[in-house]
Formats: sequence, structure tokens, C-alpha cells
Amino acid sequence: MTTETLPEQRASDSRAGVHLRNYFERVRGGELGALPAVFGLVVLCVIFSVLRPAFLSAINFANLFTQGAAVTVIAMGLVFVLLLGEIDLSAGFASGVCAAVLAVLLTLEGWPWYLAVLAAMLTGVLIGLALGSLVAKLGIPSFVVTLAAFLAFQGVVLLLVKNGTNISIQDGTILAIANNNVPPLLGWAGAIVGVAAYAVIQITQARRRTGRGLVADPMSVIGFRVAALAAVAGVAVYVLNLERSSNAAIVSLKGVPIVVPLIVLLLIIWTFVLRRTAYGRHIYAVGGNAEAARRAGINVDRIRISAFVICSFMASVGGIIAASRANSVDPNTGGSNVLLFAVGAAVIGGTSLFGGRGRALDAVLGGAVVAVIENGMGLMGYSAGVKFAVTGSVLLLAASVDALSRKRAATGGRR
Amino acid sequence: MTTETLPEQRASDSRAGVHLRNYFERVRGGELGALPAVFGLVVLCVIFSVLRPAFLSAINFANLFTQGAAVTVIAMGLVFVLLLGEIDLSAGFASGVCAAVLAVLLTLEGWPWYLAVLAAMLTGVLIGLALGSLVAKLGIPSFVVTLAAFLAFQGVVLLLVKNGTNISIQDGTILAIANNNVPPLLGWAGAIVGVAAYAVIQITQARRRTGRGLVADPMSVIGFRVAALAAVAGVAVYVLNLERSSNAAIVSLKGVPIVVPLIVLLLIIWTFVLRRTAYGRHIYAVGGNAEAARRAGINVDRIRISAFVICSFMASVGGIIAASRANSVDPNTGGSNVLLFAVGAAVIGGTSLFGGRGRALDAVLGGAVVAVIENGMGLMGYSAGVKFAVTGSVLLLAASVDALSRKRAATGGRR
Amino acid sequence: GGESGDTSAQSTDAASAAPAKAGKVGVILPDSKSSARWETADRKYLEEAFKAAGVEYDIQNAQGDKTQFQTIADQMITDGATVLMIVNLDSGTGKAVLDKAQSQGVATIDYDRLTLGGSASYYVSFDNTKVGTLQGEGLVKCLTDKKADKPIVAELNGSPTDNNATLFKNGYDGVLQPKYDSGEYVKGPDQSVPEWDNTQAGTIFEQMLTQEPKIAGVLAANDGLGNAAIAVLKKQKLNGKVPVTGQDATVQGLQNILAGDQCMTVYKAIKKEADAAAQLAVALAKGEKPAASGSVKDTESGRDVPSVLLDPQAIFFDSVKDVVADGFVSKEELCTGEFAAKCTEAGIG
Amino acid sequence: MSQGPILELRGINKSFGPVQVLHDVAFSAHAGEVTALVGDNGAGKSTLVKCVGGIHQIDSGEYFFEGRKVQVHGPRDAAELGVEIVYQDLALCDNLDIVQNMFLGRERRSGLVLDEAGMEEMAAKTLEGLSVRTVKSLRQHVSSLSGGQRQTVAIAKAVLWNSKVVILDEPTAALGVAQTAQVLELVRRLADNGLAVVLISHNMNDVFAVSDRIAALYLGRMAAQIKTSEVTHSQVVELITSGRSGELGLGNGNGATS
Amino acid sequence: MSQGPILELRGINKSFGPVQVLHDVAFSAHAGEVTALVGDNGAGKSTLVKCVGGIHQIDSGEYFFEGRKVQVHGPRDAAELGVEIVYQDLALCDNLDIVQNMFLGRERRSGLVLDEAGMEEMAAKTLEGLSVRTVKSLRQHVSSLSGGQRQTVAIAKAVLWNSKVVILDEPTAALGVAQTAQVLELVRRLADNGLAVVLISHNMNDVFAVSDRIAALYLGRMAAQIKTSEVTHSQVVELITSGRSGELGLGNGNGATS
Ligand SMILES: Nc1ncnc2c1ncn2[C@@H]1O[C@H](COP(=O)(O)OP(=O)(O)OP(=O)(O)O)[C@@H](O)[C@H]1O
Ligand SMILES: Nc1ncnc2c1ncn2[C@@H]1O[C@H](COP(=O)(O)OP(=O)(O)OP(=O)(O)O)[C@@H](O)[C@H]1O
Ligand SMILES: [Mg+2]
Ligand SMILES: [Mg+2]
Repeated sequence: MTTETLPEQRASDSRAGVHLRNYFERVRGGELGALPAVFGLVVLCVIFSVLRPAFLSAINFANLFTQGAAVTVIAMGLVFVLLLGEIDLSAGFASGVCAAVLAVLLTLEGWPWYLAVLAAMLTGVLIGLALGSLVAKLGIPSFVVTLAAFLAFQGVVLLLVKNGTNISIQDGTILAIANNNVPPLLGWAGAIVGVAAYAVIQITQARRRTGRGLVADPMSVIGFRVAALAAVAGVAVYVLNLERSSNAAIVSLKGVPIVVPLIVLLLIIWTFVLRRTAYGRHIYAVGGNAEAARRAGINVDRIRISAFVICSFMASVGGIIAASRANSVDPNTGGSNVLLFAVGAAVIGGTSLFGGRGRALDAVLGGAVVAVIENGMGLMGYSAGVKFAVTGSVLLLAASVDALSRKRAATGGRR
Repeated sequence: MTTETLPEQRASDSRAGVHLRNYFERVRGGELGALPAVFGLVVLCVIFSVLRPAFLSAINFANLFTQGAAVTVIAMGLVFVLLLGEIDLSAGFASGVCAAVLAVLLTLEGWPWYLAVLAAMLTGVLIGLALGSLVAKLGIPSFVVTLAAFLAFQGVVLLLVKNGTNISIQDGTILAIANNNVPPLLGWAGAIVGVAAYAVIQITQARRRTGRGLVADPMSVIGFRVAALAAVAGVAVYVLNLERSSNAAIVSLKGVPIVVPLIVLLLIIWTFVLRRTAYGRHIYAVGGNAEAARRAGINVDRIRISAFVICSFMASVGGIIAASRANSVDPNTGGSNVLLFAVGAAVIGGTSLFGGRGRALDAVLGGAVVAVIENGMGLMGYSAGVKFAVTGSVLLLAASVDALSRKRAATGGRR
Repeated sequence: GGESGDTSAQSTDAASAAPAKAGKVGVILPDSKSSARWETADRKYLEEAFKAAGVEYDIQNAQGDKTQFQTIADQMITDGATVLMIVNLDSGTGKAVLDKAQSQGVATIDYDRLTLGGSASYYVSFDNTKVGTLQGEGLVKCLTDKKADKPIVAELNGSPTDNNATLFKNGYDGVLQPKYDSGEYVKGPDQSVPEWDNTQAGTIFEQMLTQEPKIAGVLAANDGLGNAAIAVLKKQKLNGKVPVTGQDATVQGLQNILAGDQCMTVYKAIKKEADAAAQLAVALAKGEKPAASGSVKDTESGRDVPSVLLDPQAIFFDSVKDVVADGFVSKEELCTGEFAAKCTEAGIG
Repeated sequence: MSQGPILELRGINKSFGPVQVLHDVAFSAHAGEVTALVGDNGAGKSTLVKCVGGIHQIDSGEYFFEGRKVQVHGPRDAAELGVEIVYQDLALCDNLDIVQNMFLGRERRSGLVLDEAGMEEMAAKTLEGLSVRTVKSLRQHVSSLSGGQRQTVAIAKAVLWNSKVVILDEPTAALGVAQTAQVLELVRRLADNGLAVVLISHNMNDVFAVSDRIAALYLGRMAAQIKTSEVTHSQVVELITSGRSGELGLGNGNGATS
Repeated sequence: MSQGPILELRGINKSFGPVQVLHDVAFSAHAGEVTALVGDNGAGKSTLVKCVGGIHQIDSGEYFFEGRKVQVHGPRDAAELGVEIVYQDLALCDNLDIVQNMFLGRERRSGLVLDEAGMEEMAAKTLEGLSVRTVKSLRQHVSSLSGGQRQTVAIAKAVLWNSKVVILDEPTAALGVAQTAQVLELVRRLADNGLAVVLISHNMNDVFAVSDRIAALYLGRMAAQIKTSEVTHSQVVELITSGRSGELGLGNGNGATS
């Protein structure tokens, strides 16, 4: 079997049985992909549901998404910087600065929401340009550049919101982002369209490959994947469409929170960029071996700068979500643990701090772990000290599940 | 010249002229060592002295040392972890935990100071053992392990100091560490002994090498180095021995702050360990190429664990200094920016986050940069927002001086 | 924001939805680091009061993180709280939480901090500006006692991101600014301490003293900051000569007062505040509509919020015993070692 | 010379800090010919090639391409001129697979999207021509390849493109017997197609088998650049090890070209 | 066989995930002899060597050393047995200098302190014997060395120690003419001193010049292990490329040893 030569092998192997067997071999061989993070997530959810049945309620499920949205979005941007082996310590406060710009323009200057959002995003892009240029052109380590920015932005937020007060946001559109829901029917429609599109893309791709005589996933495997996606999406939409208001008479609360399609959209876009475009390929190349990338004619400086731009742009989106959720912006927006949680989310999801390994999905999975921990701990009712200590331990637990499952599966040779 | 073969070259080249020329060539060729950091430091000092003459006063010079001591000591420990390409986000709060242990035992339990100090240090060692084992044995990324520890220790400090109270420290010995000075005469004696010892070591080493027919530094160069050290030490001791009390009638305030010999001692010990022992060599090897180190029979796990132990141990020392300086321990000890400043100090000094490159001296130089910035900014009297923003910019300035001087000197080929 | 009548109507609805037992009270404290009171005092007193009333409760701390603050609020409502009592981190998040609670039919109380533009049914607090005023007046008293002539006053403010720190500053600047303007006092360095961090406060004050060695009075916004300043003053043996203020009547602060290093602190009888709030919460949980003693005008929405307001008290050497008598700190923890004699001197015990 | 050289270097100097590696080196490569660059370990062959490829900046000297003087500031400039190089330290991205590495920096797309299938097909065809038989899948990360497999990927990557000059720095060092033969044949074929090929090798048999000219570096100086037909095996070895061989090589003055 | 093998492997299997690289491989090396291990690119030579060195854990099979069955769980175990290996991917620490790399893991000390002068002296002596002439300084980081210089350092590192088995994985791939000759001479000298030497090489001339036995791997199976004197050049090439040559090699059953 394994001694087959290249040409022989190409068109063979297309039966599902072989494919599945190969899949399990690969899993045993250490190529685990998203499995350990998902497994860790499941363990956490089981623990919390046992300890606090409220964890499993529909309202809590909806809360989970809005609670984790900002960190997840920031983490998604950080993945780009981490893929290069760089770090952006300022992403948290960059989101704060952008949120503050939004709030100032919206509430104090009275701009319409779309212009204010545009300005906030532009701020993010400019921040990224500045950081990226300093790192790429001057060659200052990104840790130092972004540490300086971390301090400076903290000051900028303070100055923007005038020393410690906070600016309320009244604009309905902005408030809707983190607080409103998609109408139930639209939720179903979205899920169905999404799953169908996925199926179509998968099938045409496989067709095209077999047409060229290349190895492709067999239809049965594709069918399995589509079914799995449909099941997950269906259950999620169903639960989120349940009534979750505790007095439904006065206010009805149902539907998929608006942040969910937002995150899914961002996930699709960045996954597409990373996996299907030359630009994404170059990001991985620079992260894996910057010298090899340079020799291949890739403009390494430009890739570096662009990654910081994406990161800060996503931070601005995260800042807007945070502002919407808080109905206001204050000097702490984007502060405290936001940055560490965002980097932690990416790393827990499987992104390497050394560059070259990571996916947009990592941010979502890791963000989910962080959100579940925060959410679950919020139900436990511990005092401040105990809560910190337990949160740390739970995070460690989730990470060990991941590490141990990887270790069990890894073969001797590589780590 | 450059076509000399190995045997020819060995005993030649011993003239000072050639040596100096080689030194300048090396500097131009990018091997800058400590120069850029020192240069950045000088630029900062000049700026601050021009803006605020008080910056140059004897008392401020002494303040600089006590203000920067804790961060510098923690940074020195972090160098070991960074040398392996790992990170310890929990070092700040680990110092807090150790300080809290110290304060509880000292003030609440009434232990004698030496036992309390021992217990605090032991706590540090145990923390390091736990972190190191999780990283080395379970293979969880150190970012995640220490992020969990960062959260957990925050809780532990809170629990130790009973949810947010301050514990005062009354013990004279502990308070002396960061607040008292070495008697002026003893300061002179220490400086003289130190310089003499340095000279003796350098000369015997050179003798031994020439005895074996190996290339050694010529005496003139050694003389230059010793003279430089003597000048620096002499000026420092002289200035620190000036009277700096603002009401000298009541209290005389002169002498080298006790933290200075403490830091010098730690610097010597860790420099010795890193440069002159097999253990230190192995740290560099694991950081440079863990697989090569493993193949060379080095116990990589043990090296990893030990680096975390050293890091947490140094954090405990830093915690003790911080407690002494604040006369008390509170839940913020070791918190806020301590960790970022400590890592920043190491990186600004020249330590790489990717492992394999760094020295104990980096922590001291970088720590000095951070301390000068904090100290200078404290004299400027800015409002909070402006202060943050300017601090960030100044940090960036110091780093760019460093980066630009390296870049100017670097040849095309390598970065 | 809605009117209070509306809110209470909803809370009765909620109560009638679960008639079998009294509702559940959720309390969100702001942080554990800006001040020791939240975890050491408020939590304790509130727990005692709720236990005594036999009401279910859940007290959590947001650790100064407003994302967590909202998460906790969500979780409490998820968990079936019918009364929500919050100490907001800022008015924006506070308002978001209160509005969400109201829409879920949960009754709300603003505890210690008024949420501007919010919809809380009640407000229980000390007057924070008053706290600052007491600090300013206390410093003036101490400087007068020392017969200081044109003293240079340094101000060590609380966290720049904490709105209460701004209120305190408004209070003491209200007292000090006229004196600066009249030339009676000289305005010295004036800096904020990020996150109320005592270590940073030490460095900041040390630099103030380097820049301006003749500082003759320190307005420190709480006892922790005060202690940091005292530690620096001690090096120059200036402790006791330069009066320092504080807040919170912590053991450390009181000991510093006994030792003569600190001139005053502000004591807020937290038990009274907690009891008043707990009383309201218990009543709401039982579906009653309690009456409040007074009201405060919300400057943002112009609404009159039914309120219970308590008075802070300035504590000097002679009045330390009041704090002990109140049971806020015990004699055992205060009068350890060298402080025993001072305690006697101050008439404690 | 029958025809002007397509690539010509004159008076190249290159130092790393205090160490001067190339001294006033002249070098040329002609279209349709295989030029072998030989020299002892550490003679400076790879450094010279990296200067040609724009990896290192030259300290001084002139760089002519098709008779025009050019400035090469980076690998992109070299690639634009049409110079393709297989470096000795292969420079592959370990975290990418074989196809991805082969098309790195010059991905084929249809619209915005990468044309994965097309690239895979082309890669398979090229690799087949180099008789690699043990590669299990083209979607394997290069980190899991054997030494020879890695080298084959690097070679395949360089010959995929339409270039004018191909430089191979010890391309057969890790290759097996059959693969080496294939690569030498490929080298000859490229030259016959009108490209200028530069081959660095320590194997004199290979050098004599395929090259038209030989350039010998000795301790950073160009000892001689001569027609292969005009020298013997042992003369070249002498040039490599001592920098001179009878009339040829470094005299009192500097390097002489034929 | 005249004398029991010092190193013997039986029935070794090794897979990476779904890919089985070694199939039931038997291999032995005798004291005082040079055993050449040959095989095509990707045949599994380096993998076999890494299994011997404890870098990879074997999936199944037996490992005998001096007749005793042993368990090798890591490089330390192999080193303790007295097995010294030069790996194909040299495994040097780029951030250390030549001397530091050569003594890595086995530093000489006087007391606590490293004996730098002593190590430098020993390193210089060993390198001289390998005729490296272009290394400017022993205190140079290995990252700045040329390909051949790196390889020389790796070889020098392995022969510094008193070991019983020395395995060299393509040690001369990057070496020049003179250096290759030196290394082959060294290989012979080591064997004559009673060590078991295993040499992996694609160069048949070198193999026939120094080896006593030849072991040929074909697609992860041991095709044959034979005396060098009993086969010809072309037979070995046939074994490498097709796994069999007349009587020899893989038949219907599995690998046959002489
Ligand atoms: N970046 C660098 N810094 C310092 N010295 C270097 C650097 N790169 C190469 N050298 C030195 O330059 C000399 C020539 O190196 P180069 O790699 O060009 O040799 P080479 O002819 O390719 O040798 P080989 O046949 O071993 O590959 C060597 O002595 C090497 O040590
Ligand atoms: N870590 C790994 N993961 C997956 N496959 C591997 C791994 N290491 C090696 N292989 C595969 O095992 C096979 C044998 O590799 P090995 O390095 O042993 O070959 P080799 O005989 O040394 O070849 P060469 O002569 O090219 O050095 C190759 O097909 C290679 O792709
Ligand atoms: Mg080379
Ligand atoms: Mg191999």
C-alpha cells in the first residue's frame, strides 16, 4: 500500500472506507485539527451544566454568544499577527480607542451611525498601519512597539472620554449589534442558505478535482460533513429561536443574536482569505520561514504591515461590539483582561505563538472556551478571590484536556 | 589577512591595535552588544535632565534604583524563561503571592523575618516547579499555563490578604531592603573590591589562554575595560554618597541604596550561571534548537522546569523588594503593569522572545530604561491621559534609538 | 429611563409569577482592588442581612471589568434573580444592565453609586462628593493644627478611570481651590494613580517629592494611597510632619493615624448602608413596594430617584475609637504590638 | 567569446563584519552553456550566488545582465530579471506542503481564488520528471520529507518557471543515484534550451559530465574561469585546493580569466 | 559471521501516522567493520538511524546491543550505550559557536566552571584533522558557517568521544574533494580502531572504497545485507533502484540477509 508510487496513487483511494480509515489514522497520528479544543469545550459545558442547570437554558446559550463576541473578534484579528510570530499587546486598547472614537462622534458630535462606524474602523486601520510600519520598517520587536502602544492608547482613550467619565451611546443601530436578535424566520433562512452554499462549494470542488484526475474527498464523506454542519446549525438556530424572556408578556426575547451571523461572516471571510488566496498563503509562508518567503519574492514587510492592519481593524470591530454591549464607552473599554483573553483564545484554539500555525476558526473555538468559562463561573457565585483562583484552574483544565489528547495521539518523533 | 588558516591564526592578533580595529569592525558589522540600549538610555536621560533639572539630583539618582529594583529583578528571572522561547505571564502575580505570604507570616503570624523570607522564596520555587512541570511534562503552551496562573494567583493574593485589605509591614529588616542605604565607607569598599576582583579574573583568564596558545584579549584592552568599570562604579558611589536629605538636620540620607548591591550580586550570579556553567550553556542550547539539544543528550524537560523555577524564585525576590518599598502588601502588588514592564525590560535590553538570545545584563539595562521613563514622567506632572500617551511614545523612542542603531550597523544579509 | 412606578409594577408581576417563595436577590460589587470595603465589609453585611431575612441571594464581584459586570448580570437574571442590586463601574454599563433587568421584570437598586440616566427603582449611598469635601476639610484642619504657612499641597488622586475618584476630587478641590486662589495654600503636584495601585502611587509620590521637596500636605484619596505616600515620607523622616489624608478607615489607615503619620481618614458606616439596601431588597423580593426616606435628582434624565442617603464621617486621632465602637474594625486587629499604647492614648478599649 | 555573457559580475567584494568573504570576484554565465562553479568548502560559492540572487547586498562591484548594468536589491529584483536559484540551504517553508512550496510567491489563481487543482497537477508533472517515487502525497508538509525529497522539491520549484538563468547550489548533494542522473540530464536540457545554467558541485565527475565552462573560487578570489574542454580533472582539483595550477590560477596579481 | 554484531536490529517497524516507513527491517553492525547503508531517496535510511539513536520510538521490533536486548527511549540512552550519530539534518544550535556545539551536552569543566580554554584547544585539534581551512574563528556562531563547514563541525562533534558505534548519515554530501577524502580516511581509521561504523551514502565510489558490508534498503524494507567484496557496483545500484538483483534482494517473501 504505502509503497505505491505517485502516478499510481493519484486517482485511486476514492472510496469512503479508505478515506475514513485514513482519517482515523491521521487523528491517531497527531493531526487533530479542531478536535481537542472541541473536546475541552464539551468537558467544560458538561461540568457547568451538572453544577448549575441554568447553564443549559436557552437564555444562557444566547448570552454566551454576546458575552464572547468582542474577545472572539479581537482574537480573530490577532491570529493574523500571531501567524507571523509577532504579537500585538495593544489590540485591547486599540479596540478601546476605536470605541471611544465611535462614541465621541456619535454622541458628542452627533454624526450618523454609519459615518461614525466608518471613522472607528478607519482609526483601526491607521493604528495597524502605524504599528506595522514600526515593526516592519524600523525592525523594533513587536512586543516593544505594541507595549508602547498599549500604554499610549490607554492614555488616548482617557483623553478622548475626558478623564474617567463615560460616554453613553443612544443610537439604536449601534445598540442593536450586541443587544438585538435576528427575526426567527430569517435565522432559519440564513442557516439553510449557509448549509446549502457549503454543500454546493464542497461538491463542485470535489468534481473539479476528480475531473483533473486528482484525489478528492468521496461523496459520502462530503455528505457526512454537510449533515454535521446542518445538525449543528439547526440545533443552534432552534434553541436560539425559543422564547427566553422570563416575562414574555411584556417583552419577547427570541431569535439568533445579531452578533452570531456577524461572527460567522467574519469567520468565513478570514478563513477564505487565509486558505484560498495567495495573500493568505504568503502569511503562512512568512510565519513559517520568513527568509524562504523573502527568497520566493514575497514582500515580507508588506505582509507584516497588512497583518497588523487586519488585527487593528478587527480590534475596531471588537470595540464597536463592546461599545454596543455596554451601551457606552469608558476608559476601561478594551482594558483589563481583554487582550490576554484574546491572545489566550487564539492559543487555546491551536494557534502557535511562534508563527506559521493557526486558523480563524481557532479564535472562535478558543473564544468559546473563554466565554464558557466566564459564563459558567458567573453562575457559581464565588467570592472574588475564589473566583479568580477557580477560573485559572478551569482554564488550565481546558488546556490540559487539549494538551493530553494531542500528546496521546502524537507519535514519538515530533512535538 | 582573512585567508589565514586556523593554525596560523591562533597565537597571532594579540596586539591591541588589531583588537580594537576588530572591535569597531564588529560593531559596524552589527554585533552591538549592550551599546544600543546604553545609547537609548543616555538619550532619555539627556531629554529628561533638560526638561526637569531635578532629574539630575542625587536624590533622584538614588530613587531610580529603588523604583526600578523590583521590575529589574523580575525581568532577570524572566530572561531565563525567555531564553527558552517560553513566557511567564504569571511572574508579576507570583511576586504578589510571595509578597503576600511574607506579609501574612510576618505581620499576622509574627514569624521572624528570615523564616518569613525563606517561606516566601520557597513559595516562589514551588510555583516555578508547578508551572514548569505543566509546560514541560504535559506540553501545554506556556502562554496558556501562565495565563491560567496569572488569573489564579490574582485570586490567591486576594485570599491571602483577606479580600482586599492592605497588610502593613513593620519589620525593620524587611523595610531596610528598599528603604535604607549602605554606609558610605562600605560603599567605597565594595566598589573597590568589586573592580579589583574583576581585574584579577580578567587577567588570570587571559593569562591562562595565552599559556595554552589561544587568542586572548591583549592587556591594553583589559586595562581599558577595568578602567571603564572603575569609572562607572566610582561616579555612581560618589553621587550616591552625597547628602540627599531635604532636611539634613533631622535625618541624613546618603549612601548606596541596599538594593544596588543586591541587584549587582544577582547580576553577577546569573551572568556566571549563564556564561560559565554547563547549565547555562544548556539553557542557550534548548532555546536555540531544542531538538539539537535533545539529541545532544540534554534533559530538555529538566532545563525547562528549572528555568521556570528560577523565574518564579526571582519573582519572589522581586515581591519582597516591592513589599519592602511599599511598606505593605495589597492585592495589587505585582499586578497592573509589572509583568509587561518586566518582559518589556528584558526585550528592550536585547533578549529575544524566540529564545536563544539574551543575558542577565539585558534585564538590568532594560529595567533601567523602564525606570528612567517612569521616574522622568513622574517629574513632568502630566494628567493621567497625557502621561500614558507620552510614556508610550517615550518607550517607543528609546526602542527606536536601539533599533535604528542596530539597523544602521547591520549588514545586508542578516536581521 | 422609565418611571419608578412602572418598575415596581413589573416587580410585583415577577413576584406573582413565583408566589410560592420570596424572590432571589443578586448583588454585583464593582471590584476588590480599588478599596477593601467591597469584599471585607459590604459582602459580609449584606450576607448577614439576607440570611437574617431568609432571602436567597447571590453576591458577586465584577473585578473592575465591565464586560464581566454585564456577564454577571446576565447570569444572575438567568439564574432567576428577581431583585438586582448593583454598584456600577460606570453609568453606561450600569444603564445597560438596569434596562435589561427592567425588561425582564427584575427590580433594581443602585447601591453606593447612582447610575446616571438609569432606571433603578432605588438608590442607597453615601455622598461621594461629600467624602471628598471631608477629606479637603480634614487636610485644612491638620494644616491649621500644624500652623503651616502657605503650605504646598500635593494631590494623589484615585484611578483616572474611576468616576468616583472624579467625585472625590470634585469634593476636595471644592475646599482647596478657594485656598489656592486666595494664595493661602500653594497648589503642588496633582496626579492620578492608575487602578489605585499602591506601588505606582509610591513611585508617583516619590517623584512629586523630588520635583517639589517642600510639600507640606498630601491629599491622598484613600488609605492605601496615603500609606504609599507615608512610606516615601518615612525615608526622609518627614512622616508626621506632613499631614496625609485617606479614606475607608482601614486597619492600616487607622494605625497610621494612631502612629501620627496620617492625619485623617473618612469612615463610611458601611453596615448602615448595607442594612438599608438589604432592607429595600428584601422588601422588593417579597413583592412589597417599600418607601424611601428621600430622593436624588438624576442629572442626566432629570428623574427623582427614591433614595436612602447616609453620611460619611471624618476620623481623626480622637475619633478612631468611634470606628471601633461601631464594630467596623476590632480592637484586636487594630491594637497589635506597638499600637496597644497608642490605642489606650486614643481612648480605645 | 562567441557571444556576450547573459550574466556578468565584475569586481565583487563582500564582507560580513570584519570578515571579507569575496575579494574582487569576476564571474560570467552564458546562454546555452552550463557554467560549473567550483571551490573548496568555505571558498565563497554560496555567498557569490546569494549576491547574485539579491539575498546579500554586495559591498562593491558591478552587476551586468544581458549587457545592461543593473542594481539588484532583493530577491524580487533577481526574479524579475529572470534569475532562478536553488539555494544550498533549501529555504522551504516547513509548515507548507509540497505544492504550496513549489508555487510560493507565484501562485496560480483563477480570479481571487487559488487554483489548487491546477497547481497540484503541474507540481505532480514536474516531480515525476525528477523520478521521485517515494513521496506519498503532494499535500504532505515538507517538514516530513527526507533529505533527498526536500532537495528535489527545491529543484522542481526552480525549474517550473520561464527564466533565463538557473543557478543550482549543490543540487545533487542529497540525491540518490537515479535522481542525480535525472538532475544532470535536466541541467543539460535547460542549457540546450538556451538558458544559462550555473552548477555548483563538489563532484568532479558531474562537473566534467555536464559543464561547458568551469569557474574556480579559491578563498574568496576567482582563481580561473576556463573552458571545460581545455582542462583536466587534476588541474581543476589543484585550482580548488591551492588556487593555481601551472599557468592557470592566482599568480602574484589577482584572478585571471581565460 | 566471524563475530557477533555489536548492534543488531530485528523486525523493526515504524509508521508516521498512516504512513508506514519501515517494514520489518533487520540490520546489524560489527565491530571493526564499516557497514554501508544504501538506498534510494526516501527509502527510510535516516528514519532507521533515528530509531537507533532514540530520536524516534520504534513501533515494534527488537534492539540488541553487544548481544543484550536493550530499550532505547531517547538520545541519552543511545549515547550511554556508546552510539554516536551524525544526523543528516545536522542538528546544530545556530546561536552557539563551534566549540560550544562540539561539546554540547558533554562540556568539560573544572569544578563548576566550564573549561573553555581546554575545549577550544581540543576542538581546534579535531577540526585540523578534518582539513578545514577557511574557518576564521572557533568562536564563530555556526549560523555563519558554509554548508561544508557545518557538516565538518557535526562530524568532528561525533568523533570526539569514545564510542563503540559511530553512524554517519551522508557525512560527505556537502564536503569538498579534500575534505571528503579526509572523512573517508577517518571512517576507515575508526573501524580499524575496533569501532563499528555505519556509513550512509549515495556515492557508490565512496561506499566501495571504505565499506566491508553493504545493507540496501528498498522502500522501507531491507533488500539485502551483504559483504562488499561479494557484489559489484551495478548489483548494488540495482538493489537500490529495484530492490532485487538476480538472486539477491526482495523475492516473494521478505528481505534476505547474506
Ligand atoms: N553570514 C555570515 N557571517 C559571517 N561569515 C559568513 C557568513 N556567511 C558565510 N560566511 C563565511 O564566508 C565563507 C564562505 O561561505 P560560503 O557559504 O560562501 O562557502 P561555500 O563556498 O558555499 O562553501 P561550501 O562548499 O561549504 O558550501 C565561510 O568561511 C563562511 O564562514
Ligand atoms: N516525521 C515524518 N512524518 C511523516 N513522514 C515521514 C517523516 N519522516 C520521514 N517520513 C517519510 O519517510 C520516508 C523515509 O524518509 P527517510 O528520511 O528515512 O529517507 P532516507 O532514506 O533518509 O532518504 P534520503 O536519502 O533522501 O535522505 C520518506 O518518504 C519520508 O517522506
Ligand atoms: Mg555553499
Ligand atoms: Mg536521509
